[in-house]
Amino acid sequence: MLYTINKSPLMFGNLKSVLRVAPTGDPILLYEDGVYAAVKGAASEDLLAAAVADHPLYALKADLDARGLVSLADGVQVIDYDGFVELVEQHQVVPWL
Amino acid sequence: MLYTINKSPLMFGNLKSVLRVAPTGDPILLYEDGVYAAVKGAASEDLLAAAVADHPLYALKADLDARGLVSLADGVQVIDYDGFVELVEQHQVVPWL
Amino acid sequence: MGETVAVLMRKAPYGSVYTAEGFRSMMGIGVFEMDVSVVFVDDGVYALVKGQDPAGLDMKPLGDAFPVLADFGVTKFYVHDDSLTERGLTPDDLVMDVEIVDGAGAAQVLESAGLVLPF
Amino acid sequence: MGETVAVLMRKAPYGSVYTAEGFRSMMGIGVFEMDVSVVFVDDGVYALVKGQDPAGLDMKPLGDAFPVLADFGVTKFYVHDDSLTERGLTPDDLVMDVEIVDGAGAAQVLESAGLVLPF
Amino acid sequence: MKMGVLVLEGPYQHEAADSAYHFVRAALARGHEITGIFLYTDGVNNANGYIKPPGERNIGQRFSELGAEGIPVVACTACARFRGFRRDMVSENVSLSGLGALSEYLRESDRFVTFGD
Amino acid sequence: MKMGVLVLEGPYQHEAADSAYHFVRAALARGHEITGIFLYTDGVNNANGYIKPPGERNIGQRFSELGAEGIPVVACTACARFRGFRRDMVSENVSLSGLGALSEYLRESDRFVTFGD
Repeated sequence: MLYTINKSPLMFGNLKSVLRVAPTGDPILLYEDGVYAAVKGAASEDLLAAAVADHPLYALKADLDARGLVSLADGVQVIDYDGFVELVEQHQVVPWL
Repeated sequence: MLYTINKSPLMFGNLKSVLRVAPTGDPILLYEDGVYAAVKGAASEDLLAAAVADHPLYALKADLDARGLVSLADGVQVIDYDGFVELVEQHQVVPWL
Repeated sequence: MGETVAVLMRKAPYGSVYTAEGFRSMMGIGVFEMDVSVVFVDDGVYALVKGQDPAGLDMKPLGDAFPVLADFGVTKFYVHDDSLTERGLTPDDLVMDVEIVDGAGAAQVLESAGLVLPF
Repeated sequence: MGETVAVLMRKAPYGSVYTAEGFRSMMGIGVFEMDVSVVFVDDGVYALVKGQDPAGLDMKPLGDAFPVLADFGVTKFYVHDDSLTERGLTPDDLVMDVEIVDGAGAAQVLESAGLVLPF
Repeated sequence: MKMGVLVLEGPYQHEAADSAYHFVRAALARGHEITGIFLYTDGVNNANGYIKPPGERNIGQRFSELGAEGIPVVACTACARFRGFRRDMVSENVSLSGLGALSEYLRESDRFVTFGD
Repeated sequence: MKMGVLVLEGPYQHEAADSAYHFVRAALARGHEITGIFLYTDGVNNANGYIKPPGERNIGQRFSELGAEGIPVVACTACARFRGFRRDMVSENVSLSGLGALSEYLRESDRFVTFGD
């Protein structure tokens, strides 16, 4: 299934928590404030690396651009809304709000 | 000043973050979902103990009762809305929303 | 396609309307004879804590209402073990009998249902 | 009594309206000639990151607007050092010059102002 | 594919309504059918026909336009009563209904996506 | 003392409006003067006179009652336009105004408390 995260990683436990449930191999999408987890050099980078080790990890371009985030951690795949829909074609969705 | 926390401690970083700013001796009030930090035996208890070590710590009775929280960690002082107002008489307020 | 649905409860009650409306959606969907599973993870487990008394907030208690869902055909309740434990709670602290699952078990319930409604 | 006020910015922009309305409140209060200090802590520091382009969301950029506040008499900006550092940011990443303060410094600004508006 | 959408937050306060709209537009562009958009809790406020944001995107109008294109856009009746949102405020091509509509969209959908906070 | 209050969330979705109401009632009971209650962002929805929650506390009516007791209760005009909240929906003893009202309450208050999310 596709797990989606819309909260920032340093003030919300959502990304940390989803890793306890999402099975290895299931994709994770960062969107809205969730995209802050995709940046390089933040204190959340270890968490992101743990996510990338076990899951295909995507971040939504429109939300990255809005927030001025250009320097992304290794393993993050940037997709647009068309890509979001494509992931939903391939997977059922678990919004981890 | 009176720092007020309305978010739960295991899913939100608010309590952890306020401890980096609130000066020693300034009181902290837990209300709304913030009162979950006041319970005994939760994984947030160390954080609560750190708060209690440096700050008078209060939890709002109406919010504790609503959530069925009866077993509270040491050092938590339970107050009602009258007590909330009394704290505001004594201190300016920093809502750490 | 979707005759089965999982309601995923991850938020604490009273602080926001999510718990109450998650509950109401289960009644609403259950009454239309869909096969509903309910999974409590993270702060969502607080919804089931015994002894909730929001009279001081002029609100209605939520916890005690959950067992009533059986009347609407909603009978499958799963609680995530670590979420419970890290909150200092045990199954005895909850208003009803539930099945305790680990992370993989919770994921399995969501996957079996297919469609997921998060609250 | 309150001729001075501190606006406390703790939330990330775009995900909620808080940043935008915190900004608007500063203009509104500044124009009424109150003495406004602005403190950025936690995700609030993201409000000042350079290069924000929300065109894809059909929204207006927020970051570049902050320097305009000087025209409304709002000129005192403080950024919490640890909040910046743990986000992998340096002062060079921000849209304007600000004063970097530690936790105690941030608390001092809030205390000096007395009244605090949180966004 | 058939996709249903649930929106749990109102306009402007959170990004949820925007995200839902962009997702629906992208899904339509890829040829999918939207079985329905259910506006629940504060989400009902996206159905308000009087939204007039000076110089900004009109989120209310966006959902009305999706309705005009034949997509069922339905706001929860009970939630509307709690929020003082009356039937005469509902924007064109949007309607009020109960949780039966949500059940119907779930039943008809291959995928279901919720946007909230 | 003179105390001002700011509300940043609407009715029912979050506890903020409830907390603000209980705080104001307790402050009045202790003999304080409320300089004003400013309803900002989604907080404006608390000023809706058509709120009709079946069998539940009426949050809209509560703010209207505080207004009837002489406390200035003001909802932000611009926020209202963004939310389709029209002047004819405003409950009795509540009014719409700009950020000048917020500035005034700040200026007049010894204490200021914000409720939001």
